[in-house]
Amino acid sequence: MARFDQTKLTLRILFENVTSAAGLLIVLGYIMIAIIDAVHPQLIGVVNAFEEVPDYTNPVPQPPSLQHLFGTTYPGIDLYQAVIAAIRVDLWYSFVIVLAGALVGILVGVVAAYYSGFFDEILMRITDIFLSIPYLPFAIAVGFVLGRGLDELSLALVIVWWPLYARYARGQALSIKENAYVEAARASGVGSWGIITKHIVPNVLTPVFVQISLDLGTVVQTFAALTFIGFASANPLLPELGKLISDGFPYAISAPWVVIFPGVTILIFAVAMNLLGDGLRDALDPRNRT
Amino acid sequence: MKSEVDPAKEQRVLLQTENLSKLFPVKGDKVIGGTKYVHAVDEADVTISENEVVGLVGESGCGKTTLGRLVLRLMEPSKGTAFFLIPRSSLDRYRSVPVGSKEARTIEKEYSIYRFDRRKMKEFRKNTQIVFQDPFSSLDPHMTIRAIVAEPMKAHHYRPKNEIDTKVSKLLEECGLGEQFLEKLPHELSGGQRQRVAIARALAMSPRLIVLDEPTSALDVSVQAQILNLLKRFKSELGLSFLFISHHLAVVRQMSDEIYVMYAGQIVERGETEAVFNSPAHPYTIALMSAIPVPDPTTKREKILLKGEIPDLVRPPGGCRFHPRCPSALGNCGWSPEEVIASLSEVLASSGLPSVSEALKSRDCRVIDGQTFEAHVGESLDESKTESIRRVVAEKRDNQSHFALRAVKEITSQSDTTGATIRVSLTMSLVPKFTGLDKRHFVACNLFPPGSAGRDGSHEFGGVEPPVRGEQH
Amino acid sequence: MIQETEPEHPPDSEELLRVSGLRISFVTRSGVIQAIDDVSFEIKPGETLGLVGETGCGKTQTAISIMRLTPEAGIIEKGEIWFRGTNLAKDIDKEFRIVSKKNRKVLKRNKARLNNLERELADIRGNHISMVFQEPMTSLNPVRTIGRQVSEVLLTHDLPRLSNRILARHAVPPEALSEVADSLAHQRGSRENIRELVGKCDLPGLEEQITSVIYRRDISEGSKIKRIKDLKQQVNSASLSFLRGVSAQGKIPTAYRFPDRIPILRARFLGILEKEALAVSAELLSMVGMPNISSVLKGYPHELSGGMRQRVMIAMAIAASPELIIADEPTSALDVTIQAQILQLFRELKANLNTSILFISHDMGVIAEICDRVGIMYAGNLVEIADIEDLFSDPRHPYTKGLLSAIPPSDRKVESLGLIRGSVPNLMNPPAGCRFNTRCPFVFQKCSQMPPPIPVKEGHYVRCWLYEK
Amino acid sequence: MTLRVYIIRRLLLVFPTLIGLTLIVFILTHVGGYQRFLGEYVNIHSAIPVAVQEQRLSQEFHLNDPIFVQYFYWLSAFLQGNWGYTQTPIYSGTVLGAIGLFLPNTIILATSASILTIIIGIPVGVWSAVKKDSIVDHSTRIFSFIGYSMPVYWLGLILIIAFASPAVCPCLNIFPISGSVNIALTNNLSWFSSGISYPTHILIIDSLIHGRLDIFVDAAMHQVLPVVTLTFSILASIIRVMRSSMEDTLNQDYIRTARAKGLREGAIINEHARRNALIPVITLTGYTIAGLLGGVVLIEAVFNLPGIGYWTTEALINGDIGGIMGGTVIFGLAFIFSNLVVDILYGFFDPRIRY
Repeated sequence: MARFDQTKLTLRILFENVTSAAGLLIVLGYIMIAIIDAVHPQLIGVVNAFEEVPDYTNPVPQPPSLQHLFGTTYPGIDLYQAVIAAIRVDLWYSFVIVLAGALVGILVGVVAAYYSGFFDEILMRITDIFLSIPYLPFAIAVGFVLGRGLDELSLALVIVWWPLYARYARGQALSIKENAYVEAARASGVGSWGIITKHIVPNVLTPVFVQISLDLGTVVQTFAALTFIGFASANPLLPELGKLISDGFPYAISAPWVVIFPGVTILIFAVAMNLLGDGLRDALDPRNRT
Repeated sequence: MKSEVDPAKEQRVLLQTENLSKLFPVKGDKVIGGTKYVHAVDEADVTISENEVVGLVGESGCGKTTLGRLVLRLMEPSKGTAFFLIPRSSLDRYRSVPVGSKEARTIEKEYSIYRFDRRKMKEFRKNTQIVFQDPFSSLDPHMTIRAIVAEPMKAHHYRPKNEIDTKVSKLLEECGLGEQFLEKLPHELSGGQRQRVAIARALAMSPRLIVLDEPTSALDVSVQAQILNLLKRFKSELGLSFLFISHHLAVVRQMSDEIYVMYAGQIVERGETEAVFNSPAHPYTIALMSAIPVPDPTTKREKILLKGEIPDLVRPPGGCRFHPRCPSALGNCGWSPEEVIASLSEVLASSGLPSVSEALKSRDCRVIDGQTFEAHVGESLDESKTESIRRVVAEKRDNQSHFALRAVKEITSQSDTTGATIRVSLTMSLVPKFTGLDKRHFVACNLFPPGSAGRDGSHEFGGVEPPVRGEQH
Repeated sequence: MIQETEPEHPPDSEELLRVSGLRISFVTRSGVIQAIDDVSFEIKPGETLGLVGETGCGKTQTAISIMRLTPEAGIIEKGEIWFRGTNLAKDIDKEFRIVSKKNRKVLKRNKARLNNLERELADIRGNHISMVFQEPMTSLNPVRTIGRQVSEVLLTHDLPRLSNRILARHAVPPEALSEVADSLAHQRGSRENIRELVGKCDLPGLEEQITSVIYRRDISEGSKIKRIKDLKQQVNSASLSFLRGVSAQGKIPTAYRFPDRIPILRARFLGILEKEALAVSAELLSMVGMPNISSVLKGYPHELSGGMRQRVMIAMAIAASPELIIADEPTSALDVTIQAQILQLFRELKANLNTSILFISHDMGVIAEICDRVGIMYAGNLVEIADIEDLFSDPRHPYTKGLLSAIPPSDRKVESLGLIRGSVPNLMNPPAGCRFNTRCPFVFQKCSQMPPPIPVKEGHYVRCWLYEK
Repeated sequence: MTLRVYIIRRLLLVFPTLIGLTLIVFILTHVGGYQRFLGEYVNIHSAIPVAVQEQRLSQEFHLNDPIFVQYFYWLSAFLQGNWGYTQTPIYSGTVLGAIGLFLPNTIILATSASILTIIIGIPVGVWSAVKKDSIVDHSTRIFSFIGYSMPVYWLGLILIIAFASPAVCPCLNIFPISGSVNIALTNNLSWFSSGISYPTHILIIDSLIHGRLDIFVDAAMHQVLPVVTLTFSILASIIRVMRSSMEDTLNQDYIRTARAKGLREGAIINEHARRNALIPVITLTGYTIAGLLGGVVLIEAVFNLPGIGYWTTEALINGDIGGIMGGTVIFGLAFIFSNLVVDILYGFFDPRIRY
């Protein structure tokens, strides 16, 4: 029950701050859309949530109208449907990327921190190396080698992303390791595994969770950015925000909406995610909990 | 021969450390390597018997906390060992045989906590516990009080399982915390309450030895009183032994039967609490006691103010580590040539011999060995000049800031074409060994050389060696 | 201690500081903490008042509220802080009001009101009242040299003094100096006769400088004499006029504000003063017993031990020779032997500078060693205040008695320590009336009202109904 | 530890990282497998039959040796400046040659953007921390939030639309939106061909060298939008970090001490708080630089400026392994060395680091 009070307090602090509350709501909205896309897209007027429906009879982008809320983009794709459908794709991949990265990162980071010494050194050097290449070019290279589909792309992003979490988790774990309660547990005969699972990981999770929420926005951006510069050419009709923008690129000047709507969709999500992340960070910061 | 006694029956020492030492590596200031070592604990011999409270006092960084960690094997020692529940006979045997000999190793294998195998280690963990100073970092913020207290029992597969909960609430009850605390999280408790929880956790597996690492330093006076009384009660009721670590002498006096005074990683005085408090022998102990602020404005007893600060344990002072601050240091307390040069050049500067002092400061003042150094002076030094130097040394040596001069044995000088060379030789320095002042009071200080008469004059205990290794031979 | 209903008037002259009816609350997420309620006391010139109490009793908040350094969440609701005829709490609106968690706006208004006072306070802080904090480790700026941190106090508050020192050295004839030096080289004595000796050779404005050199602890006798001989300093005309201007106006003359922004010129004007400030800092550091000063001045805080940092803090506190020093647990973070050194230092300062000290501590022993009078605080109330001997010899308030009995004696072993049952009340909703009534062994129904300070002796007041006449 | 030792230690750390970087790139080049690797070198149009070529190549690159031996040879070749070949519409030839051509423009873009960021970001961050909860603060925070969340390439597009689309307003058509110079001006110039200028390859400088002010102005104009976009994309995060760290600093004990000394608010902020507040900013610069370099890729693609990023993208689209690897290596090196500089700066800023 004490724990329950804790969650309640967290939420209360979160909602005391209007912006973070708004962030939360928007993010929930996006997730909602993604789910509906997956199960019953017709509800929100999407004919096919898994593939764009081109209309080659008039491929030239049409301005927004009643029958095309966001107008159309080349080749005659209804932008509204495409964008709504794309939300599912982008959200799904971003979540997978972040969670996979975080999982690997936490595992490696915590273990390294606990059994410090040689293993730790090695890990630090490896992450150093991974972090020594800016993620975008690196992702390009890896993705290129793996192939230019979205799955390969997200795998590439995981490979690029996990060191960040490893670093972060390690830092957290090291500071937690210093706490007397870890030593007390050792003194009362709790084994290493017990200490890691019972004491370190639970205490690491919270800050990493905050980090995740702060990263999601960035990941969505990066993902879209890579598709924008020509990944995802494997499946030309897959609805994806970055790809939509790059498809619209040639028409940007004559038909601005083709780039504006997909972009705004990304922007709103990223902003909401960051607001939420900030709110969470404040809410979980012990200084604000008293 | 004790060895005939059946070890099962004969009385055992609960915990005995032998030359226990710990060095911490610190990154040197070279580009590669150059690792230096902090001499945190140096050759500590501590004896803890059943149902005894041993106090360990000293200032921060004196190594008392490290020692506390070592005896629970929360860290591995760099040297020496510690025995748990070792029979007297084996202990004496161990001391009589050379280190590393086959027999010594067999004894270590049997009783040394650092050689324990998995099973023995688990047993040891059951029998020992620790309570930390900081009541805020010593409880996992994510666990309820119930879980925290139950943790040791779970770790040791306490049977029967279903009794764990009742045991937990009983323990908390014992420590003066009611049912309503069971489901609380640590941050909802006050410092005193947290410390009570920590104690309850320590008692969970009814251990024999609890290390109390500054258990009340973070608490207010009134709360401290409550905790101390609680601990006293447990000691008498449960027959526990405590290793009570604290910088607060008054508290230690209240709690412990025997105390060890540590300075800069070494134990300088040990003995029965009352004996040590009533007649402290080591200059450091005396200073430490005089420094305690007394809550009574009427008694204005003069204090012994120590100059300087606790030395850097990366390069601890030679001889007696306390000598640079000691208000009654002797010539043989381990003054290094550098120390002597420094204060010699200073006194000479202010007493009309600046040239010599400059020469001492200058680079061509070379230390020949630990006991001699010589410097080349620009002008010639006739015997009278040398004599005057000797006079200066003689009169300044009793000024506390120039005790280093006490180490000066003789000063010679020989003139040559370019000037003269002054040569100073120092008295042989002596590492203090433990000396018995009476049956239960030992001090390691050159004021009490081994074999000297006990302070009370009675030769009966004169120079009694304490029953521990390091000081034999 | 003054009655609760205190008419607003500046205190009589022999009081340096008078705090009356102080009430401070903290607005937190979980509620309003009534940290301090109706605290009143005064400090006479040269007197050392101690405030004792356990964690959270509000002693530190009381202390820092005098300098109006109360953290943002803290609101001074009520009370006056008279320091030498000015009320440092004049911005506090008089009508009695309890802030509630709801009106967080109060915080903002609180801040705004304080800003109007900023200028006045800046002149008082560090100049007339200075402070030594508890945590020597975090209270010094890690990336500024010790020298700068000490000298900036002088450069903020004592410009004329600095320039006068230089001018005096400029004016003095060198032979006069060597004369003094020689006479000093032979005879030595107390500060007084050195003063008069210096006075005889009439060196205007140099007495203090020479004596300070004589009393340097860190340099040998020989070099002291040399230093005195070298005191003579030639200043070029440009700088001279600048210095005269500073001494006259007491601040950097507006004409020089611009040149001070140009490095080359700066060296000639403000630069001189900065150099001088460093010199004075060195003297201050030697006053507080700092070894090898010259390197310390160039060094950074992390290179010093806790004790040494605290000495630096003290040096900064006495730099502008204030009338009142507030010391907030200055020795609590230090070891016993170091604590003894610092306490000794405080005694010396008391003797030499005769400033008043407000000494906060939780350690009765420390208080007993250094204070003339002492006030006991419990849960935001000042429950008892008396002369030091008086308080220890016959404590009246049940809390004081309990507190004293709970201290483990260092001179003998006792069976069990005295106890105060229960624990400190939560100040979000403190018990009505006397806040000790939840733990007091003698509690009776009258304790549900707050007792007034009741005089039991000359200068000994207790807030407890037991002593009602 | 002295500053010198600190710096030397830091320099030593570079080598393992460099090894790692090359190792990764090597693996990437070879993971594609034998054929793919050869495909990079084989010239189908040559008279020599492919099989023969492949055989020669596999000898030249020791493709029959164990992988680590191959790495060794590859590395030595790499160090000797043999980085392989690239074939893209915008350039075909040696990778190093391409880098020599494209890097300068990128450097100009990146440096000008980062300078702008610093001179705008730090003061704004400090300001909004000092004026906490004021209008200034709120607006800065909103700005930084949006800037932080805005896809940089999309921002570029929006600017293009704003400054070129007739739909918006012709009055805004001041800044050119694409390429590095107006082709009309550079027709049949001896020192300018296919988007690349000589000798420095930096048009802004070359135009001055050849005394063509008109081209200089035009080229400068072409730089405006990309630089603005790039700046915007990293400015937000700098402001954010600066603000929060300044806020923390202002809550430190030593700031309270400074107040207690009676220092004026201005002195407290400028002399006591700012330098401390900068330290975390410096440590976080690494990520900012990463963002910057990433941004370069996208922005050059959007504004098709002949820079490394543009080239890398082209390589990606045309499946040109040499280009991608070259790009990766260059970005890696840029990142490593900028971080090196940052860390050394850090040593100067924070005296504690030297201990």
